[in-house]
Amino acid sequence: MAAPQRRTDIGPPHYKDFLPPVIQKNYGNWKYHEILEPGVMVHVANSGDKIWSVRVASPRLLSTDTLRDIADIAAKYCGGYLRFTTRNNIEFLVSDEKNLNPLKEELKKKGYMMGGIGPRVSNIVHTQGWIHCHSAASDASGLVKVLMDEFAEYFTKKELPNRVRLAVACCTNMCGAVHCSDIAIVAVHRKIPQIDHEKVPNMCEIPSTIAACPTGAISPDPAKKSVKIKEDKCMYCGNCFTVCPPMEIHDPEYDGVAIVAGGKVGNLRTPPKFSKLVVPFIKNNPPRWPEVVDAVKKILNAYEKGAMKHERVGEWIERIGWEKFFKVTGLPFTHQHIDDFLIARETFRTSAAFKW
Amino acid sequence: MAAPQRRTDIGPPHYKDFLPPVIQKNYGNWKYHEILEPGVMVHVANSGDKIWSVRVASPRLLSTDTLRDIADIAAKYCGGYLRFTTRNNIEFLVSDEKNLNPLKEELKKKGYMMGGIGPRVSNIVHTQGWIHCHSAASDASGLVKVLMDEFAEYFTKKELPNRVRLAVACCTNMCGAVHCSDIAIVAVHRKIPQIDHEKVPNMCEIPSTIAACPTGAISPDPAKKSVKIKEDKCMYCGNCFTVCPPMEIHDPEYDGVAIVAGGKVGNLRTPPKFSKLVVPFIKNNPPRWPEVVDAVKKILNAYEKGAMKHERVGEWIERIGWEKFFKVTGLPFTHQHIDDFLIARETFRTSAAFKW
Amino acid sequence: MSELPKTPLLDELEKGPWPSFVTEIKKAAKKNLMAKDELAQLEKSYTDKRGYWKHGGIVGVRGYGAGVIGRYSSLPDQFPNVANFHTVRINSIAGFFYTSDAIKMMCDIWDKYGSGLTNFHGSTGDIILLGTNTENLEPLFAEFSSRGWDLGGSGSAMRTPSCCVGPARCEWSNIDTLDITYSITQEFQDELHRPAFPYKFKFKTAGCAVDCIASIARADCSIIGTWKGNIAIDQDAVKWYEKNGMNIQEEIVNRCPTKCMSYDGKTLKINDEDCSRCMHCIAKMTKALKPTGERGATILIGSKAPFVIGATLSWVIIPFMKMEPPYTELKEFTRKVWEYWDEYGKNRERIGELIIRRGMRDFLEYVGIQPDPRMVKEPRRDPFYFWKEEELVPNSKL
Amino acid sequence: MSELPKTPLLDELEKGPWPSFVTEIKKAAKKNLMAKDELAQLEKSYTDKRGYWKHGGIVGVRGYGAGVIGRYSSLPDQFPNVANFHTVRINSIAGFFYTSDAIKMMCDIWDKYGSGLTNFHGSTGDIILLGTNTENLEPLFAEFSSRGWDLGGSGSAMRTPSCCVGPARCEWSNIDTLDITYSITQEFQDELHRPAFPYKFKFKTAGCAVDCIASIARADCSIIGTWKGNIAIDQDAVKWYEKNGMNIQEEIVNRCPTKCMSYDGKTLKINDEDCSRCMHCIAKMTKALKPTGERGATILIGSKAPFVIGATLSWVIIPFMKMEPPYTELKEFTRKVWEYWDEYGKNRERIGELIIRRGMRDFLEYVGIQPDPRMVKEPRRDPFYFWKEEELVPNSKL
Ligand code: SRM
Ligand code: SRM
Ligand code: SRM
Ligand code: SRM
Ligand code: SF4
Ligand code: SF4
Ligand code: SF4
Ligand code: SF4
Ligand code: SF4
Ligand code: SF4
Ligand code: SF4
Ligand code: SF4
Repeated sequence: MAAPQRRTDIGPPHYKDFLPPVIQKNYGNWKYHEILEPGVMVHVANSGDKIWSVRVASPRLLSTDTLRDIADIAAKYCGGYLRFTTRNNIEFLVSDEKNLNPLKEELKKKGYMMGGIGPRVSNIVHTQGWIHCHSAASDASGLVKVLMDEFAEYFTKKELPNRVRLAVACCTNMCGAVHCSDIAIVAVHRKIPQIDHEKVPNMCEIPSTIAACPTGAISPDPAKKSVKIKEDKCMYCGNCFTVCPPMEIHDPEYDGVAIVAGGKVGNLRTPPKFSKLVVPFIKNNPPRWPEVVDAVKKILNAYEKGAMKHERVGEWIERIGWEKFFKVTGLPFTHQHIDDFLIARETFRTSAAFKW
Repeated sequence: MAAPQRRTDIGPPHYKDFLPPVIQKNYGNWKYHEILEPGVMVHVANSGDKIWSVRVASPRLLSTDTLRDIADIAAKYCGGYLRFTTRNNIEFLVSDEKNLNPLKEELKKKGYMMGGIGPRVSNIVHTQGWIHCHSAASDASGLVKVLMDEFAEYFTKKELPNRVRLAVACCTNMCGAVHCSDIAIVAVHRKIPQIDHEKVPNMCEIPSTIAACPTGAISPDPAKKSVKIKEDKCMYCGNCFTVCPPMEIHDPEYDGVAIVAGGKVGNLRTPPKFSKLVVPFIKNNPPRWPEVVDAVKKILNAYEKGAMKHERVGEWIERIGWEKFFKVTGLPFTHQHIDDFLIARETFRTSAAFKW
Repeated sequence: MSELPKTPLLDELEKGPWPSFVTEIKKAAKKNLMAKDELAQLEKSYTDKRGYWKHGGIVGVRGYGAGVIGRYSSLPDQFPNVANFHTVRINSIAGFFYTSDAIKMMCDIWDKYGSGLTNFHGSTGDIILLGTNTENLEPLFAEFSSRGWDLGGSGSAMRTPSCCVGPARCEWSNIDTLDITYSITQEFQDELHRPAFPYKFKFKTAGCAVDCIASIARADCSIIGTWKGNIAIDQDAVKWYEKNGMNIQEEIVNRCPTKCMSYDGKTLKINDEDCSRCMHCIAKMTKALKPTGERGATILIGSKAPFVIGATLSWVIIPFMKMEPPYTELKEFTRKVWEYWDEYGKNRERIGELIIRRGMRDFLEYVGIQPDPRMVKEPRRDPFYFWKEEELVPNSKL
Repeated sequence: MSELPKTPLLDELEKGPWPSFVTEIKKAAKKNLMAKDELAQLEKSYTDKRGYWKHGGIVGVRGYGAGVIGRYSSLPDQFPNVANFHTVRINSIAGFFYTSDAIKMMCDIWDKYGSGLTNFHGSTGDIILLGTNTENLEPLFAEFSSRGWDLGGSGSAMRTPSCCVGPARCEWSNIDTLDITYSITQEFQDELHRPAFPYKFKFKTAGCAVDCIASIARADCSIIGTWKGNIAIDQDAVKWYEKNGMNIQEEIVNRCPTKCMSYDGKTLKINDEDCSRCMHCIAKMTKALKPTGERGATILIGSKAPFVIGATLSWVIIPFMKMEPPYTELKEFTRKVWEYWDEYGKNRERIGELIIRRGMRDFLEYVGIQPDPRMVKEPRRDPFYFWKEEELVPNSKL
């Protein structure tokens, strides 16, 4: 069978062809929205037209079976229109109110989980992990699964002071952009790369390997036509491995995850914030990483208990102070928490005011 | 005449020998104070005892004539007790209330200026300048004089939203610690040092000269046994001149002052803050630097008008935002205001929220 | 098709309420050998606590340098069907809107040429077709492209731009996020498909400062909608929120970062001159408050993951840019930025890192933008700065 | 004595209300040739817009390496009396208290051996005797030391410690600032007089977080008094402030940084657990509020002027240290810090710069202090940190 005629540089199809008619009509003319249920909201246009969005949890990793199933559901109740959210949830776009309840019924029956709208825990932004990436120090999908199992009620029902955005990245490349999340997991190594001096000369470009090291720990090893690492400068980031695979950094005995917290991206109230390190290391304990779930739970519970309405995790922490954060969560504060990288001094407490 | 017997390592006299009896008695047992006038306050002890402090402006640079005069006044009204403040004002310490008014009378008669207590402009912390320092890019005492002439009423009478701490440093060594003042002047150069290659080999240690350069602009010039400067990296800080005098940096045509603002050291309400650059350069225009006075006045007036009670200059600016600060003061914003040194990126506006 | 491998560890991840990725892999594995080996290798990873993938060499489709991530199992003997197992990035639809037909069409092709596994979507916003063999790449691409779909970005190229739902279904969008995304994607097809930059370059567009696409955290160029006028207040709607349990003073007025709001129990007031357009009050009282006046976008540059100098957030370069098709100003600005990067960027140096290295002045002058206090949180502290010859007119004030 | 030189420019600085330094110089110049040449050279500086001083070689008194700043006129032919014109730093009294007799005694000596010009005080806190010739240094020192006064610091030495007025005349002092200052000055006489450090080292002590000595901005070691208990409230006094025009809610409660205060028009309440001891409320309502409980100091390290890495503020190293004579803990800590600096510090590297260069962990472990969240504004952002062998017990949680 001859392949069809390939075309290049055509770009994606035009978005207009995928918008439900009610959206095409009221494009840019919405008036307000209301959250009807944790998984259902309605947007009302200036014209009075309405569109209902029914949000459903997705593991992001979808088989074609499941994709076909949701396509069928959308065909049945949504005129064939659906979308995915920026956090990988599925949204069924209902133009006709009478389809709303039947849709919900069918979703319930089929075991789809509705929720995630409003001040709740939504889906976890995450990455490839052991499923596909060479660089992973932990698995992403597994961590997402066990965390969302634990926090499912915060997706389907319970409200929190504000949205809590979770993220998981399976290495410090941080494809999951965990650096600005309310609570996030980033997988880390803790051992110096093992250099395969046989392979380095063929597989690696020495100057970019040296340039890849954030701490300048790598220098040429001219004799071996390879590189060497100054041990006490290496903090196991693995960036050398990214550009030079024979610098093997994985070590199952030492790999695991760190937890960061307090980041956000929106500009509401306070400017976007970086996440900060709260737990420097927890060993990989698959399949269900109970220690990780436990630590995240501690943070989420303390936030739920202590935050004022509309306060994001980072805003809450800034109000109570980091000393109080470590106190109320019971997480230990260690040397690893104190910055020693490029902007370290900006993080030092240059003030004599603090809490006990 | 033989010199008296010298002694070494005896340290300063014991402070107890200089404390008025009422202080000795109530040491560490003060209850409260009240500001009676801009230049007079009373401290009340738990015992009920009182001490009145009468504060008088000082140019800091004092002749022995003047010192003798204030010593005489203190002897007359204060049992011989007086002190200097950490901002170089003179404080007459009155233990007996009946001496208070006579002291004030005499001070007035002799032309001493009382004031500086409470939410006002106090004396300007400053440095040696052309009077004694080899490094000065401007004069300090002169700048202090013209500024305090302008703001005298804020010392003797008028209140402001809070204290306004002014400082002057005559070079970027910043002996005046202008880096944490409400408004401060720092003298700067704007020309690359002229190297006297004859003298460098004898007078300078090459490695420390190279290490002195914050931007790494200096490298050895082995041929001349001297150093050379990479022109486009030099930002005229003069630190090389400090360690190596034959790297002459003074240039009367190009030297002048910068103005910084928004710093503070106390922990009240908000943590201590660095001052930030508000005017990158004003030429030296002695004897009265009218452009400098004018710029400082703009800032002080805008603060007086815009700040809430108890707000320091930096707190006011942080509340209204820097874009508004430049708007209300009318000061121009230039390339020099944007950091490009070590922590530059921490100063970039990583947020989409700002004012017009 | 043969039976599924034993996966006792992964089976644990089919328990619990959240939809299970393991179940998804198993569904595919039932009819697809690649998916089956993926499942088996993953179980081994769970057992050994480590990944078994190797870095790809360059694989791709003819004429393109981007869009495929090469990947090889490091245990090809045990898992021969994933010995090579590349992901294909399909450029998604702006706003992530789809139709049932389009989804099914993709499934049909993917079942034929790949593992049957996907990600909707990858973090950048591509449709990720999760794993296929080298020989399937060309036919797969032919199938997609003949139906009007193209590959997304990878490598040192422009990456697939993405955006929030914006005007399609949000009352706050100040700009047409979908149209901007579509327009730049089409404009820069060459830059997307043929890596020629020092490193990757990402665009993300949000309709307002709520930033539902996290553009400020993970886009070399973040385009965030904003407005220049006042906030219109519907006092009756304010009352409605109060009646429905909102504490206006506490939840709205006290949380306003610029303290420019007041409420006396009757009338909500905003001192618009002091509003920084943070979106808090509007987001929490959508029926009562509406931005008015001129619309446009703030252009920010530079966010990225932590390598090499630590993570960065994008920062303001152009406080306000009008955003009307064909977005000529944005496109010209983009080309100028790339030109600068091309001129000075080192290999694997993102645009933000470059600007930090060379300084804002250098960059601003190159792209022809005046300094503005909105570019900084605060001016510099130290008095260490440069002057240009022309600024050094002797004896002149500045 | 001859007539004063013509100083038309400086004369402009005798106008205006603020006391004039020019008048002071003229007073001295009337009877002192050094002061006269100082005046004349200064007029030339005002005319030419530049200084005319040269860096000193090492000058000093026998057995000391510190206390004198060598200075030479670069126009010795024009101004022979200031051809060499060194300042002498006399160690001031803790708290800057003096008696009329002491002042007069100093004036008598200084008129005899110097210019008759002084600074009360220099920025570090020394009494500055502003200019004398090399040959006068020894007799001058003999006069002072025989009367119980000693030199202050200069060069790469400990510098004259200074402090706020503290318990001598302030109701808020949590520590005996004067006694601490006196005690460390005496303890470290050798370090003060004989430069043996990599660079200068300054101590400043403030009785509370108001920091009236600006210790946090300009001391390598800042000692700031604090307390651990609650704030006692005198509700009648609160009323008194209200009656006298204070808006308690606006001026006190709303400005509390931790939002731990409340006022219902009758009773002021503080949730002490959340108070950060910023001192605002106490300072503004001194009659009503008083710290109670344990007293001590926070020890901060590292502030300095901008060279080489930009200005720094001191940061918390020991959140709380008891402060009782003879201040053994403080002195032992200080020696340990110096030992570390001696071991690792480069020439002209301040202690703060050293700690920034080598990292807090290295320093804390050396001086034997546990990490504490009060040392940081916030924990690090990036996941780039080191582990020690002993922390890497495989398969253990942390
Ligand atoms: C559907 C989605 C956009 C899309 O193009 O897909 C979306 C849609 C809406 N967002 Fe969002 N946000 C979406 C991702 C985000 C993100 C991005 C992210 O999480 O990576 C953020 C930034 C989070 C951050 O700051 O770290 C985000 C922060 C918000 C906020 C701000 C919350 C705050 O106060 O900090 C609002 C405003 C509010 O609800 O008060 C908001 C409000 C909304 C509104 C109400 C806007 C509207 O009028 O339509 C939309 C429905 C609300 C909802 O989900 O509760 N949306 N929203 C995204 C849904 C993701 C999901 O599946 O959960
Ligand atoms: C005398 C002096 C201490 C000394 O040992 O010499 C002193 C004495 C007092 N200070 Fe101070 N401060 C003195 C320098 C400082 C400094 C240091 C400096 O300026 O370099 C500061 C830090 C400034 C900063 O934050 O940048 C300082 C910030 C304060 C404040 C905090 C103001 C604020 O709200 O930010 C107070 C509290 C208040 O008055 O509300 C205060 C309060 C006081 C009180 C009321 C304390 C007391 O109960 O006795 C004292 C008299 C007040 C006055 O002058 O209004 N004092 N005060 C210093 C007088 C300097 C002068 O001549 O003007
Ligand atoms: C697939 C995806 C993760 C996911 O599961 O969603 C991904 C996967 C990879 N990323 Fe990423 N990145 C993905 C989004 C991101 C993001 C988020 C974003 O784009 O919004 C980031 C952070 C933002 C940024 O750009 O900095 C990100 C930061 C990185 C980095 C660090 C770049 C840096 O400048 O520090 C690397 C390392 C590199 O480029 O060599 C990287 C490299 C990689 C590589 C290509 C690993 C490698 O060196 O070969 C991963 C391939 C995995 C695989 O086997 O398929 N990936 N990567 C995301 C792309 C899907 C898509 O196209 O939609
Ligand atoms: C006299 C005094 C200024 C004044 O008029 O008050 C002063 C004067 C000088 N300082 Fe200073 N510094 C004085 C307090 C300060 C302070 C403030 C303080 O101590 O509280 C600072 C800022 C805080 C700090 O220590 O960083 C200060 C930071 C410097 C620096 C920069 C040090 C650095 O690490 O960046 C230098 C440069 C150097 O050490 O080579 C310096 C160097 C100098 C020299 C010795 C210039 C030199 O290189 O020869 C000046 C001698 C002037 C002269 O001719 O007498 N001076 N110097 C102050 C000392 C008087 C006293 O002992 O009481
Ligand atoms: S975060 Fe690291 S391991 Fe995970 S997908 Fe990205 S590059 Fe791969
Ligand atoms: S792991 Fe990171 S720190 Fe260590 S050598 Fe490699 S790049 Fe450098
Ligand atoms: S600031 Fe500079 S010029 Fe002024 S006294 Fe200090 S070192 Fe000398
Ligand atoms: S003036 Fe400053 S920047 Fe220029 S060469 Fe000297 S030390 Fe370096
Ligand atoms: S970023 Fe703004 S415009 Fe876009 S979806 Fe979110 S709230 Fe709406
Ligand atoms: S948008 Fe933000 S700054 Fe503006 S009024 Fe609303 S809350 Fe205040
Ligand atoms: S620092 Fe505190 S104790 Fe010392 S004088 Fe100032 S207010 Fe009083
Ligand atoms: S000392 Fe500061 S933090 Fe504590 S109650 Fe008073 S104002 Fe609030």
